[in-house]
Amino acid sequence: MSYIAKSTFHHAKLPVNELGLTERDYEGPLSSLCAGCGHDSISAAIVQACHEISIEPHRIAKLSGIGCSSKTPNYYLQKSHGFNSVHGRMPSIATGANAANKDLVYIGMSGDGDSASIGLGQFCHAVRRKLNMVYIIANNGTYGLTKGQNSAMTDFGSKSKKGDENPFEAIDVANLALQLGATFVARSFSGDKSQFVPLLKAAIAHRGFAVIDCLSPCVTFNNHAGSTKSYDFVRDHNEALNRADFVPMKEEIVTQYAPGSSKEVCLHDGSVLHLHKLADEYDPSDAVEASYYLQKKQREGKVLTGLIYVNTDSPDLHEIINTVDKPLNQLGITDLCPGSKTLQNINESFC
Amino acid sequence: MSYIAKSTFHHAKLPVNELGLTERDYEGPLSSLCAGCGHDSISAAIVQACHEISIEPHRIAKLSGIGCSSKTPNYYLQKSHGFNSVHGRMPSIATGANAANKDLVYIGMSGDGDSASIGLGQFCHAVRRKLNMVYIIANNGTYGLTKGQNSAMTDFGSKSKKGDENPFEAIDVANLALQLGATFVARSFSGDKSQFVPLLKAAIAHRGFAVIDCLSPCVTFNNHAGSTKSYDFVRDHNEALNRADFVPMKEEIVTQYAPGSSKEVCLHDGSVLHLHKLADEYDPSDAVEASYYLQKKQREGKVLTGLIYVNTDSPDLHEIINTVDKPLNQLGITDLCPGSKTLQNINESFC
Amino acid sequence: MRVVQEVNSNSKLNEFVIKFANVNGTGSASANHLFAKSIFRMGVPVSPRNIFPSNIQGLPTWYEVRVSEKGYLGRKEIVDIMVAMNPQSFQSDVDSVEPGGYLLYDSTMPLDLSKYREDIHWIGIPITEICIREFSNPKQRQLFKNIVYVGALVALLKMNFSIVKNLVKDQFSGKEKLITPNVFALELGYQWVKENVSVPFSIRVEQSNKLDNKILVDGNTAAGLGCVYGGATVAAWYPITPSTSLVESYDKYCERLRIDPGSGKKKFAIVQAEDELAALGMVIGASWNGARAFTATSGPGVSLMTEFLGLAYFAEVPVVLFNVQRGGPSTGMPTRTQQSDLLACAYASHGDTKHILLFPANPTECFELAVAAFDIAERFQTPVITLSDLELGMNDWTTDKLEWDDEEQYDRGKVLSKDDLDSLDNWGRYNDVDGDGIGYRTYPGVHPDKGAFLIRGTSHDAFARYSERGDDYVEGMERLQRKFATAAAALPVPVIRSARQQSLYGVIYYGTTDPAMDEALDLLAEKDIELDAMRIRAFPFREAVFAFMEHHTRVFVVEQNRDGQMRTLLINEGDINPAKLTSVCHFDGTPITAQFIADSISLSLEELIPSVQPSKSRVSKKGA
Amino acid sequence: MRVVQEVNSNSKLNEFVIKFANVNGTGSASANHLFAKSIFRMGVPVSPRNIFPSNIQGLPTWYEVRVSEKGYLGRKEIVDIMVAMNPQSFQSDVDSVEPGGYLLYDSTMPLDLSKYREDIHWIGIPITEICIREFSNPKQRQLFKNIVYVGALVALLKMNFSIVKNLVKDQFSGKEKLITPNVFALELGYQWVKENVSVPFSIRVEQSNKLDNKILVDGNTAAGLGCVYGGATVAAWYPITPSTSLVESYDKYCERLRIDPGSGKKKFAIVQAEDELAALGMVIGASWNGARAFTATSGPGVSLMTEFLGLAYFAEVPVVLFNVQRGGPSTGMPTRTQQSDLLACAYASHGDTKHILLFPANPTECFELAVAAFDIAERFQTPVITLSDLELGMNDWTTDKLEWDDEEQYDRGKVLSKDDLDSLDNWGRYNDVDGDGIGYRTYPGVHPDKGAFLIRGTSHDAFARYSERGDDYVEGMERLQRKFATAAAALPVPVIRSARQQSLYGVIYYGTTDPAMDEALDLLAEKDIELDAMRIRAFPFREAVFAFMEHHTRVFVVEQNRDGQMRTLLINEGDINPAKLTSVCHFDGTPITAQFIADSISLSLEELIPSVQPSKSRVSKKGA
Ligand SMILES: Cc1ncc(C[n+]2csc(CCOP(=O)(O)OP(=O)(O)O)c2C)c(N)n1
Ligand SMILES: Cc1ncc(C[n+]2csc(CCOP(=O)(O)OP(=O)(O)O)c2C)c(N)n1
Ligand code: SF4
Ligand code: SF4
Ligand SMILES: [Mg+2]
Ligand SMILES: [Mg+2]
Repeated sequence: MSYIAKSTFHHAKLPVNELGLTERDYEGPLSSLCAGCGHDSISAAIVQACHEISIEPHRIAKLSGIGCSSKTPNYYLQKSHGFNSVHGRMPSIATGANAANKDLVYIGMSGDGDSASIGLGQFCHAVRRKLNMVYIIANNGTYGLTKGQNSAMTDFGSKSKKGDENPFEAIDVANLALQLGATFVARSFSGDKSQFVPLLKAAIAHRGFAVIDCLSPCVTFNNHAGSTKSYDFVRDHNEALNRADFVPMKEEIVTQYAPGSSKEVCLHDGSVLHLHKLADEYDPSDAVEASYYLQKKQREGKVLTGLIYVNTDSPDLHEIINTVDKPLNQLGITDLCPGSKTLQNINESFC
Repeated sequence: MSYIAKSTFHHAKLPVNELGLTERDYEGPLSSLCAGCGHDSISAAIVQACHEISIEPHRIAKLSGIGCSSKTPNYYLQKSHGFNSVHGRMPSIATGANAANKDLVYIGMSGDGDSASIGLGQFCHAVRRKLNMVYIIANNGTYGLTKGQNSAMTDFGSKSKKGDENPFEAIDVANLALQLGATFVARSFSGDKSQFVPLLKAAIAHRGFAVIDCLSPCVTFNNHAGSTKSYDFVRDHNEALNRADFVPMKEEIVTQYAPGSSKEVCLHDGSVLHLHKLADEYDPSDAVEASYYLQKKQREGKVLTGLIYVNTDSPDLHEIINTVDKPLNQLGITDLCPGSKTLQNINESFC
Repeated sequence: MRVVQEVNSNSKLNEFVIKFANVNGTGSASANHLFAKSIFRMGVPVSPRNIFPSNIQGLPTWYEVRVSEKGYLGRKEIVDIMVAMNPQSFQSDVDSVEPGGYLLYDSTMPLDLSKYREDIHWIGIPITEICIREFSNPKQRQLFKNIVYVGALVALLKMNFSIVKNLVKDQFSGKEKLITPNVFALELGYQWVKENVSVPFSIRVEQSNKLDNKILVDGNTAAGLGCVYGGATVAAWYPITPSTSLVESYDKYCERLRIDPGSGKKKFAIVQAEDELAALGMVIGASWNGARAFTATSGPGVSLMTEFLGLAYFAEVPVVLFNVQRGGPSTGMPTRTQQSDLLACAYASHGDTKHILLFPANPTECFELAVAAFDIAERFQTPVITLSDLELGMNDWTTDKLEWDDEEQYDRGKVLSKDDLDSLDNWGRYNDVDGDGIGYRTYPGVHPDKGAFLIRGTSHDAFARYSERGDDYVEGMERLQRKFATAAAALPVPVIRSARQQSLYGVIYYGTTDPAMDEALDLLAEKDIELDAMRIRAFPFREAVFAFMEHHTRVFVVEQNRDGQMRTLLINEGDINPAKLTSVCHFDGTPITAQFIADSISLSLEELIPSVQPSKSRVSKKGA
Repeated sequence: MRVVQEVNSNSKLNEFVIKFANVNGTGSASANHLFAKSIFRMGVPVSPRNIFPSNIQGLPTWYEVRVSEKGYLGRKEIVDIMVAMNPQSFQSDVDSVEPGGYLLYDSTMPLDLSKYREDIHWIGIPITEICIREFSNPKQRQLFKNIVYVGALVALLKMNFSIVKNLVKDQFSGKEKLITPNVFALELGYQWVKENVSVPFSIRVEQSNKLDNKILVDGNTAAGLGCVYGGATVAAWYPITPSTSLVESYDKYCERLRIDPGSGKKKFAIVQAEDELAALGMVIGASWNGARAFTATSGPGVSLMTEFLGLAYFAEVPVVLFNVQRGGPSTGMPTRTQQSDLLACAYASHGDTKHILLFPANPTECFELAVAAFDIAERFQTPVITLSDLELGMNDWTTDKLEWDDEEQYDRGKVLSKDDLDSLDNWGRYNDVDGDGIGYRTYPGVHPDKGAFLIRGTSHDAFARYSERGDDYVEGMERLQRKFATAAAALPVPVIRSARQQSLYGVIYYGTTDPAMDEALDLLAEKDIELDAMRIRAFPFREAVFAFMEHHTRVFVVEQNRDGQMRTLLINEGDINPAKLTSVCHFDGTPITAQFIADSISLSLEELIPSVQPSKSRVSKKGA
């Protein structure tokens, strides 16, 4: 976080979108995340994507659970209502919200712990219900807010604070979502705006459950991989005192690479991420093939990024349960209450 | 259920196993499930399998959640301790139990609602931890005990009590378990003892998480598919009164078919199950290929049965967390308590 | 075959208890219901109770019908007539009949009556034999056994046969082909009695006129209907006995009354959640977003909802939750009744939390309080938990007709519209501008520039901004107390029944203790024990409740749990001296009886009047 | 640059409060801890408190150190010395210093002192400048700022420098290359003061000898160690502030003390569960299977555990649960302290449930009660919830050394061995053969033919068989009450501090109110208000607790929550007249202070003595 308050002054030259709004209209108050945290890049990408597609900010509802990632709705779209709920249970809040008003755009923000550990059940069931929402997992492979425990998405073999290697395999939520009927499945990297922003825009436009597993490095607690770098003063200090109370400022990690190519991204702690961007020719229309391809790449140690699967023909929850076109929260007593006459008939049926 | 009490008299001619025990030694008190319920066939198969592999009954621990299926531990292995826990949370009970004593054999019994609806999170995480247990899902595609609501494993399009078609797709727990690292994944049919019993025996022998998705027809509430039969008096009666209080006795559904072949099984309500038994040549050693094959068959409308995947090299939870060989519940105060001297040293470190 | 012994002389006209002992899954419940409803149609007050196992087929199940011209509809423990159709429970069913009572049984297989008690009347009817002779379909042979004994009872009790036959026609309308065999089966039983039973039967049902404004309905059906009338559009739930039928009722009536005629689409959304946590999460999400939403569950579900209830309390989101209580703790007795979730609901969740509770006592109140729950939840922006129980939710009650005033408008509470927001300058979601502890809400999407905020379970200031400052926190928590006090004064008033003469003694009760209490007060009055009675309908309590305790030297608190949970709420919230409040607790899973209450209170008064002593030690408890 | 104004004359020797205002994540916590521990090593009682945001980097954080030769270690709200290192909070930090107090700040950037208050001493030290000059690594430049001000304080307070330097060496032993730069940084601050500050500093720390049998440790570390000594082999948990470090402590000491030397394998299993429901499920599974198992969590976790707690109560499985409380409700104030989960824990779960609670008041008790919790849970076959809080769990306390008696044996409760079973004929799991409400358990696998049963949350008879019979149920529920009564008499006794002369007034308190209460009683005694004090350590309450209330005309119940939850438990479980019990509630998330208690009690006594009135209306509340 930076100590300098953001200027609220609208610079005349800031580009405006179709609605005449600048990016400022999509921003939020200052972030209180660590300097360089990948989650802040996600916030920025959301601001950019929403601005670019010219959606009215108040037509968006932001939802989250608990975690560093789940704090971010506070840092973007301040004209949108938001719900920072409880740990791992955002999907149910989103389901109810969406049931009440099908006309808003729902953007859920979660963490790997929030979604894949405590929230796995709710996540899977929201996917299965084909809830019309964008579900972003800000995946740093750790519990940021509680200081660095492994989550169910922490990579096998990655080192914990204590120095142990994670002996459990990571859940691949993208593949899971594919199995469970998500109709838009993508993976990206928070530092790769050129890929992430277009995916976000597509996800918002998509009707159905759109999940984006967004790799988003925790610069403070992530992985603690056996560093390839030599002496790390900070780690030594924190380890010696058995408390990680020194968190130096870090730079955001950015990367860019071409579709079809692979790229190694080195994280602050020295660990390396092998990204592989789906080629333009890749056909994301077959869920079974997509899942197969994903798993094969994973065996090679590569993390596929890009739009893995999309299906635009599938109905969403409202179509499935066949609700009226008007949002339910706009129905009044005349729509809803059958009145005294009908009640008299019902009384008859109880006689 | 039958009203005639089981004879406890050991017939001299009952075959004995290596331990000199007859099947009677593996049975339990009378079942109170509906006559013809598939779950009773599962109980019988467990009795047979445990008898045949000559395991001492008291070395087994039976665990379950809540549901008709979860009641069954009461109806087999009465010399084994059992834990009939709460709805959907048996996997965590099993994890703790196993952590405490690695030397018992843990057989978990659950339902499709218990595992795939309320219990999905716990199920997935137990799989991921490679808990050494046999996990049977008595899959009737409905909530039997609460009278016929859809579960997350109810087939798409199957009819509910009310007559609506289920608009949601079923979760395939076998495929899910594959994704999450189960090391033994099988599917079978409660009425096909010739397949199910050997699978059970193999699952018990397996070290690691062995899941068997066992199709087990609910003769009372299952599916209510648009019956191909003509007039069904019972259904008419129950529907007219809007309460299903008439449950006529039914026969257990049994089937047998050769590996590599397909078979259609007609259920009591007229719905049809398309089973396909894995051929003997099928190679269950590659998880990615297995998952791919499973999904492709599913697209064809076929339910694969047999041993879908097995991996005998993977460590189980105890190996992963590296506990001592002796079960933890057998360690005494001298093993566990570091004593006053050590405490004095520790006190020093706080000075 | 027929075995009738010496006849009991004092005839019981419209005043008796009949109990059916059956096997679960044999279709008896619908036959027994047919019997009960026929009596209702004859204008005689009736209260049927289905006592069923947590099982689908094959275990013992009972159906008790209390018939009471006087209108005493609480459970009564004696049995005047037993229809003993279940070999498994036969002996104990025989044992439970009152001396001089009647026992009907299937005499197809000969029974050696010399082995059984002689002080009751035995009526053997060859039911199986009749069915085998008359029906060929084996399922019909099985099912119509129940209808045959109903026919027999119609004859024995001299009921109006055409009323019974018409009821069959009504019930099977739409499935006409079922009518003929059912009526035929009724006739078989009826005729058999007419032809074979000549001995007089001292119990009779006669047409009456006690039910002018009454209906026969169960509490869950009425509550589900209340949700329709109350304007609920989102229902999220997870099946659990005994609450399931509440949502099923909502579903059924919505399907009938809430389909858009043009499109055929639904003006409601029902989501069967994956569990109770998710169900409540959905309700919170929907309520936050401006829909009226509810869920229904029972004890285990409430326990699972605990975390979310705290969120709704602290973030101030309306929640309507129906807890149809069953026997606890844990999975407990899933098909038995209790009032044992008061503490779990009143103080649900960690931290300092308190929730509004409503206590309906009959199906009519289930309807009314369901409607009210939405108004209350939205007005006070907080969870409202309606505590019904299995006895009320799943049994048919003779109860007042449901009423609706077409002038009624929903009270959506303090919600700001776009225009409101335009005219406001310094709106803060949790600002207590009116001093009643209630802030003004906004719905998502209401205004392009104003009124948006991030709702949260973390501590916040009056402007909904995250705050770790102690003073912001204390301000909010004290405002919540204020809001609770505001609510107390606005909740349903208690119902008072005063003694005929002034009394030092009072009795407080709630929910399904109601019918038993009416009778108990009369029983006590017969012994010249006069008590003022107050039925509580809501928590937090109104001043009237405290005044009632103030005005009596001793107050009995009658409830259906072990620990006297209402008494705990009374002393804790009202700072009442516990010495004044004597618990009368019945908690074995069966509905409380008038006799139990009357005995407990009179015993206690006998013992205590000389020296009034504190008595947390319960005056009596009960195992049936 | 140095700005020191008029010197305050009354020197404060070993008796003051110093507060550090820092930015989260800058490494200040370890530097501040170094300072506090140095004072401890000088033999002076000290109580440091870390006041941190729910955030990792960049937000304001404070560290308060109370130094008290007299041993008053509760929080005191005044600040004698402020080390103001955070520009964000600078103004309010300046404001909070006592008149005549000291303010240290970084004078690298010139500060216009004319804009600030003149009644305190300003000591500017060019900390950033020094670090930039002396270090080249930018991280070191940042981190050593903290060490520099510690060095400066050592000089100002005339502390024993070699003790501080040795402490650095101890702390970095194993990372020797860190020692030199740290000591160097200390010297930089020390020397700067020596060279630049000539004005006398009225506050001093002098070597003392008050800490003979004392250690400086936090409650979570001690509790985790208690689990090791208590023989826990299975820990299942889910991370949550402020309980995380309890399991980390268990882990750390197990890794050190519980590795099998031959194989290198572990004599313990720690499972990080997917959530708190699963964590408690694992504990239940492990306990059922004969291991000592525990979990640790905070409020939100307890709420999620509610269903499973009911199962453990009803099926009678031992559970050891540590609830390190934080500010509720909901996510609330995750990094603040409160005692507000008493009701949520005592009556957790639906149905009639009650749980045993323990209330440690210092780290030594955290250790002792952790050990005891396993014995109690196994003896009474039920959940035992230890209620600590953030103040105790995460802060270092000056506390008695931990002690262990090597003769100690674990009390595993009533468990039948194979031989026991062989000699028994009619064993029933829930048979109350001893009349104390406690049945005999068996572990799975114990015997080939006997002792097996199906444990369940459904109702059961004395032989653990499923039963829906009311009498079986009532028998079991009454036995559970009996068991609870047996437990009450066996739990840790309350700690009594009697007034110097007989008093009509009493005060009841528990947990981390302890140090503030000691001081408060002295403050009141100075005003000639004498109270008998009782610190409660367990629920259900022992007779002594009720006797204490009996013997006083008015009893204050001091606690750190809004609703007076302990008071509720006292009146409910003891049938105490609420009029007697006055709540003194502090609940803004900061630890309660002696001044607050003393003021509240004396105010209340002044008001109330003339006419003793019931007073649920709290005497005072507090927003900091
Ligand atoms: C019920 C509950 N349990 C535990 C916590 C503590 N907690 C807060 S955030 C968090 C993990 C967050 O991890 P993740 O979702 O990956 O978010 P990140 O901070 O890494 O972005 C935990 C365990 C909580 N708030 N609530
Ligand atoms: C927390 C909780 N919620 C709901 C229930 C009610 N309930 C009991 S069994 C069951 C569903 C069982 O379905 P399944 O697991 O498929 O078992 P089956 O009866 O079909 O074998 C439900 C919802 C419960 N016991 N506990
Ligand atoms: S701890 Fe990690 S995830 Fe949290 S704000 Fe800091 S860098 Fe981001
Ligand atoms: S209801 Fe269905 S699942 Fe349950 S016992 Fe009957 S047949 Fe089996
Ligand atoms: Mg994370
Ligand atoms: Mg099922």
